[in-house]
Amino acid sequence: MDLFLNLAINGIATGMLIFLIACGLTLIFGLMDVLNFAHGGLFAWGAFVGVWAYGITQSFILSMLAAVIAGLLLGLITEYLIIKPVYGNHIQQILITLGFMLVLSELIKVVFGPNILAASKPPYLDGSWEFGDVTVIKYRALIIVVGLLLFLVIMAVLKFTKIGLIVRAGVMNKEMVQALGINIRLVFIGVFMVGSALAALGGALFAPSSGVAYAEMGMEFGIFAFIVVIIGGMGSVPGSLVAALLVGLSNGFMAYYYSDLAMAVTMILMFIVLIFRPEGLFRVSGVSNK
Amino acid sequence: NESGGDEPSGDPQQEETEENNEEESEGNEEEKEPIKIGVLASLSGVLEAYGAQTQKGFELGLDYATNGTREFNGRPIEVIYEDTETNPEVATQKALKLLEDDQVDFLVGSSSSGDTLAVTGLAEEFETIMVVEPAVADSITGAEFNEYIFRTARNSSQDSAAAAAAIADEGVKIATLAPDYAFGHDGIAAFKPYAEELGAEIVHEEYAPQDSTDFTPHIQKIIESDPDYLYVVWAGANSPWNQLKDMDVQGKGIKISTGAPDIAALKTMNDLVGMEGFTVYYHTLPDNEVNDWLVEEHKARYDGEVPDLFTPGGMSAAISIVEALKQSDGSTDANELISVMEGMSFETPKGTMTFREEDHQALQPMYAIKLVEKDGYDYPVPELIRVMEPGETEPPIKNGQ
Amino acid sequence: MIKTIQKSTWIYIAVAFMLVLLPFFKDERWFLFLMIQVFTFGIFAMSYDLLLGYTGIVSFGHAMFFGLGAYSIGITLNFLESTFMNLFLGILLALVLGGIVAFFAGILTLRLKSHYYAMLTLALASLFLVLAEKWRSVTRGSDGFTFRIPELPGPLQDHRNLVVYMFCLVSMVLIFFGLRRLTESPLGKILVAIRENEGRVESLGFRIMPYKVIISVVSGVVASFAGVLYAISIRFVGTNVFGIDVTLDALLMTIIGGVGTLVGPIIGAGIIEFAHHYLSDLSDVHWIFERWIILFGIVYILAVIFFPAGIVGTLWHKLAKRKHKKQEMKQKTSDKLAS
Amino acid sequence: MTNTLLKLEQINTHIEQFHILHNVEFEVSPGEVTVLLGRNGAGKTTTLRTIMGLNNASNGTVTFKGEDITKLPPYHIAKKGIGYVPEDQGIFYGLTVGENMRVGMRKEDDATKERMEWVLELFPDLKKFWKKPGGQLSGGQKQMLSIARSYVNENDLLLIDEPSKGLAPVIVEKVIESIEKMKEKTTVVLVEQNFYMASRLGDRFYILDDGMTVHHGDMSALREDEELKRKYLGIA
Amino acid sequence: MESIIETKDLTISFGGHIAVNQVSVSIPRNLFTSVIGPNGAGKTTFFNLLSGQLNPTVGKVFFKGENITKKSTVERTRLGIGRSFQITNVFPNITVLENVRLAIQSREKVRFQMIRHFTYYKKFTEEALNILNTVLLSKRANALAANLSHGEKRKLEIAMLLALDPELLLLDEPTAGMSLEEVPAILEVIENIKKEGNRTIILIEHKMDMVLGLSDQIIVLYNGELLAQGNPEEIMDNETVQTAYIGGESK
Ligand SMILES: Nc1ncnc2c1ncn2[C@@H]1O[C@H](COP(=O)(O)OP(=O)(O)OP(=O)(O)O)[C@@H](O)[C@H]1O
Ligand SMILES: Nc1ncnc2c1ncn2[C@@H]1O[C@H](COP(=O)(O)OP(=O)(O)OP(=O)(O)O)[C@@H](O)[C@H]1O
Ligand SMILES: [Mg+2]
Ligand SMILES: [Mg+2]
Repeated sequence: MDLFLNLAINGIATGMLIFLIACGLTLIFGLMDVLNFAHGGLFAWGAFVGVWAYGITQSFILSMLAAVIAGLLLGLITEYLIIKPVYGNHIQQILITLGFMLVLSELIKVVFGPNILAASKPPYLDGSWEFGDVTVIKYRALIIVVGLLLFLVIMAVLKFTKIGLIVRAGVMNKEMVQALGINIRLVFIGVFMVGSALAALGGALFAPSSGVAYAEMGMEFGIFAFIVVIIGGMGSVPGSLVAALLVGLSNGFMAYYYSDLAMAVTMILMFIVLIFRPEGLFRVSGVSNK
Repeated sequence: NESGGDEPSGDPQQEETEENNEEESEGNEEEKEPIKIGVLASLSGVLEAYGAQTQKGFELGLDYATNGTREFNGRPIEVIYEDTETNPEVATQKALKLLEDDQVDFLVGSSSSGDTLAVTGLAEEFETIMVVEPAVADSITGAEFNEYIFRTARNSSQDSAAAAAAIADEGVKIATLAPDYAFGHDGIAAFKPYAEELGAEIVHEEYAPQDSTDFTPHIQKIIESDPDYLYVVWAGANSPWNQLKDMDVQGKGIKISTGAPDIAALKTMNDLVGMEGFTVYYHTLPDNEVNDWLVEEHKARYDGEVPDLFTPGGMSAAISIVEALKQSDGSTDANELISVMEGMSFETPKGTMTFREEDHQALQPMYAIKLVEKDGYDYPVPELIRVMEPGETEPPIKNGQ
Repeated sequence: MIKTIQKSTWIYIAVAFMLVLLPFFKDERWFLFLMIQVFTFGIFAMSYDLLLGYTGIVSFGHAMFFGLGAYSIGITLNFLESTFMNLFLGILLALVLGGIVAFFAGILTLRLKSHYYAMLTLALASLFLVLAEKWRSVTRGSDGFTFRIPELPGPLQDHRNLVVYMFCLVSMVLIFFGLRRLTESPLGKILVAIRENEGRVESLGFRIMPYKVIISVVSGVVASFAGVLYAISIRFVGTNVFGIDVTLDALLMTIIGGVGTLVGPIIGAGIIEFAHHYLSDLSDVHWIFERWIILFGIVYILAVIFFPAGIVGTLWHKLAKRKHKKQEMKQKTSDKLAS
Repeated sequence: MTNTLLKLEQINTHIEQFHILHNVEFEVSPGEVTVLLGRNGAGKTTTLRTIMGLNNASNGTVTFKGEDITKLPPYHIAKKGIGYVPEDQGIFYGLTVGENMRVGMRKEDDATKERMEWVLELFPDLKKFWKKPGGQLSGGQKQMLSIARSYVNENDLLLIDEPSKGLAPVIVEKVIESIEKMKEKTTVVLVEQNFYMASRLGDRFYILDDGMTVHHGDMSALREDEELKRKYLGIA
Repeated sequence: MESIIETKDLTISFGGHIAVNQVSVSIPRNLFTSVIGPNGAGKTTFFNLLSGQLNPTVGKVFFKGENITKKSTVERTRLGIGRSFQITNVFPNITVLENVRLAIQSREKVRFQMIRHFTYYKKFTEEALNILNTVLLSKRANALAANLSHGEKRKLEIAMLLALDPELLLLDEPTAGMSLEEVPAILEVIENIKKEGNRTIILIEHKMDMVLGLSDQIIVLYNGELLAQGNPEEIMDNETVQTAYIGGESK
């Protein structure tokens, strides 16, 4: 039972960590239908900025803030220079965002040097609590809390404002939304910035958990985030949460009980989900207008 | 070169130069034909940092071995660096360019085992000596061995032997953790016989995906196997150290042991202070003149930075090449070089290395160390416990298998 | 219509002929090797274009066929003697395996739409990667292994590289013409219709499944063959052949060259390989280019901005525009004459 | 002059390389219904889209309430009080009927609510299927939704592209009545192939052919003029 | 009279909402039948059930006496049921000509030919041009279908149906959005098919003058149910039809 609890708690924490990476992508990929391969780059930038800011300020909160601001700025730049010309065209999106991903990752090395950076966390988040045989790592507990909070905030914003509606409508028929008097550009920029900031925040929270930030983490986890969004069903925030938790838990349990397959768990999970539910766990009706 | 004076082998070199001048009189009229060395390294991508270390080390090594003249017997030594991008296809292409276009006399490289393996066949085809540095896969001097291949880098087996020597003892229970790919499996497979020979018992082997976000289930299993030591083989940025700390493995009476990595990675190991293990190199460990020169010169040239994990490897490769040339009287004919290089010993920052005759693997000292906290360092510093002599970590001969 | 087709065919044949002559003018081996890479990746990217450009299927796991081909030939020649018999055996094995896997992958396209299918293929390719990683007794894991290719008879052995070059070139040209004919056949037209509007194809009385399976198999077999050529050219196989990078390369080459054009992917392969080669050499020129990958990334970005439909696609577009203008002018003058 | 709400002068529109509109001219007086007629492909839809800013005029000016709106972005034009019912209905397929209506609302005040009630009375089907995704509606229901969505805003000008298409005769009647009712407040430009509807509503008409305005005048004149009808509309 | 298509208790519900409710009709061969009814009455859905786009929850469809309820769209098309769509449904990024040629290709059963060049089939192209001519679209033959105006797309829709040359034509509001000037041409095409006498046409239309002018028989759907079936006079006399569908005075 203790073992089960241990695995479950850690699995959930991993899931939340994954959700933090994926939720920005859910917004951008799911709502705006933009295949943003540079998302991972934003994530990596968040990690580096976070580590750097923590080194300077020694304040965890400020480091997160710095990452969010960096994410917002990068999001603005990305949208403006990279995404704007290619809305609605997946093929061009793939090419241009992959190019930008290369630029982003390489720029990290220019700015922060080619070496990996050690990421530390403040002393009060170090270590773990022990409840009998159950070990709860403090930082992981924090991640669970932050993940849940973010989830609730995003859901509330989507539910109680028209933003979610407008974005979805804008993707389905951009012209019509404009003809209804909505400046869809502004909305898209805003959502893109928020999505990027979430990615950066994810990176900043992620680095202290694994202890390092490195330029290639972007590509590695970018793909991971795509997988989670797909398993959850494009555009569904709860879907992403559930998918992330599922991925986290299955990774944890498989690693323990059948570690030979640990490498393949996520892919197998995606495989199974897609075979039985071809549109992901949570289907959002008609993201595209076909 | 100002530090050339401390270099003992300065004089004989001079003599040889003169001798050669007489023999090859026709080459004297014009510029002497240069000796060309092609260095393959990952200068971009994941292994970029390693590639840079090799490159710096090689530069320094050449200067050291030629007294800063970069000449041998009056022939200039020319080095061409090529980036393999850690991609076998690119490595092949660059190697071809070096071998055919630039007609290099020696190949050196590279940072990844895959790149290296893709190239070793070409070295054979072009009958060119290739000094492997710092790729570790056993198969390079094992199953995939060909006689043009010499390796100044240590191989996985040597790592493992060193690791075993550092911790294994009668009755010691050891659990292992390694990344779930060839490097990890090879490392553990090599480690086991050494450890068992020393009387230790392997109680658990755990493999985790290289890019795992969550090591806790793996650590959980290790804790349950209740070992005295946890031996970790790891490489790459994403690492389990943080979570080993979070799960308080050391607090549960399990001592962690691993090979100390380069300084950037050491910075992520702050939680492992007190760990006993081994290392290939840390600049304070060896005690010899070559190393003193290396540390000093490295600091002077690179902003006060000290040489890192693979810097002496690069240097050793350069030294071994110059040494081979000396022994072959400047001949770059591969077959002649092979015959002089087999069994050749040479002085490196790590002390004396010897190319074993059978598989051309350089036998070399390794270091048993302990990580300690030290003022003025933002990482745990490897402190020497003892030097393991080359014979102690001698790997089995596996070529042709 | 027929006239233009013939014209373009002649152009292609002329270019192919020039490529045949090329090694007699520039015979450095690294250059030949680079050209061989262009040919192999050209073939690979064409096979990708068949899916993406002609049938509208996005795949993120195309590397699985490439890898299958590479491993098939590598393992065959490594474990068996290196003879021509076994070389053909290896190629046959590659084609058959590629076909079988593509058959099942093709069936899955029916259930899954766009991104979902793309990600499913990504999963499949990753599973192959894991297999290559784990089945170490055969594959040597991530380190990979080298193998020998059979010796050529007599004097040819000395010109082995030239032979490999010609073999790859001829393969590419034949595959190009073969695939072009396929895409311009009635079946090819149905594929395009499927890309455009799947539902409507059914109500015209065409079953979708056989077409998707056929094209998936053709594409898979061709990709697998590209993998064979790749392995032969470097005589080494490692797990990287199953990597996402390989798929992304094919994708990028196809897009840069022009989706749905078949020549585009070849040109794309040429551009990416050569840009890569020359850009990475820039770092020797000046330290500022040490981060040449940034430039490489910028090439992609500029490609999208200046050639939104790929190089070939955009050029064709421009040509069509010009034709239209001419026609309009003609019409205007004839209208004037009429009135 | 002061009595023009909307004015198009020398409008030329290109779509990609195709020159679609050639020097289109027309004027709309407030409180009137102006009908655009012409055969398929004549450029009626393009004219409306150019007014909305969805296609850009390569030259010429569009003046609305005395202000040049030619170069303004569509959302800006819409905010000036122009509503648009596109010929393909412009339904957001994935959003429910209710959400479709909500996206279209420029304000959410009492007046809007009132209009909403009126609209739902007009098209009870929409109320019935309030939670149904727009994509699952029948063809006519989509048309109703598109019209209804434009009605909930207070518009000074309404551009309607073929509203009667796909609607049952009863509903056509309702739409006619609704437009008649709104007429005082809202000026309407109507593209309509249903001559019955066009002639009942229209005050003035313009005929487009091949991207050019070839004729215009009072609707009453057209109603009587069989010759004109035959020439431009192919009806007797 | 012999029926070409017949339904028995045809019913479909979309998550609780019954769109077509126990409709049993028999459509006589070679007669012209129209389906009318208010918006949302289930006309298009009824077509979808006949052509196989949808499968009924309950009920059966018979084509020439054969039970085709379980058959797919493809099979039904091959048996000879062709349809046009209410919301235009063409292949946008290929030319108008190729759109039509694809339909001919299907009819001629050239399905898996991957060796020959498509231009080898010259008569397909000729025939396609002919058909485009009859629907007044030949001028746009080389335009991309996506660039057509709405009305032009409707014509293309009809052209593709004609190219398929099915025994049973299901026309879903073929002239919606078509200009007054061009409707007669399309009507003529339809009338010609009718005159030839070996094709059966079922038409959904809201334009009553057209329905009355063409139909031999009219079916009225209302709320998914079959409200009435009969010849035009009978239907026009039906009071429910008058109030529920046609409304006030109408042309
Ligand atoms: N995206 C486009 N690209 C190229 N040509 C276009 C495009 N859209 C419309 N056209 C052409 O412009 C002309 C005018 O089209 P428009 O849609 O304005 O006609 P319309 O009068 O509304 O016709 P309809 O009554 O059929 O709706 C047509 O010939 C059409 O083919
Ligand atoms: N796929 C679907 N899912 C859910 N409901 C549907 C679906 N298709 C149609 N309906 C509903 O079924 C009813 C009948 O629709 P149908 O399209 O058959 O109407 P119709 O008689 O063709 O109307 P119109 O004259 O407006 O075209 C409508 O209320 C519609 O909302
Ligand atoms: Mg129109
Ligand atoms: Mg309908």
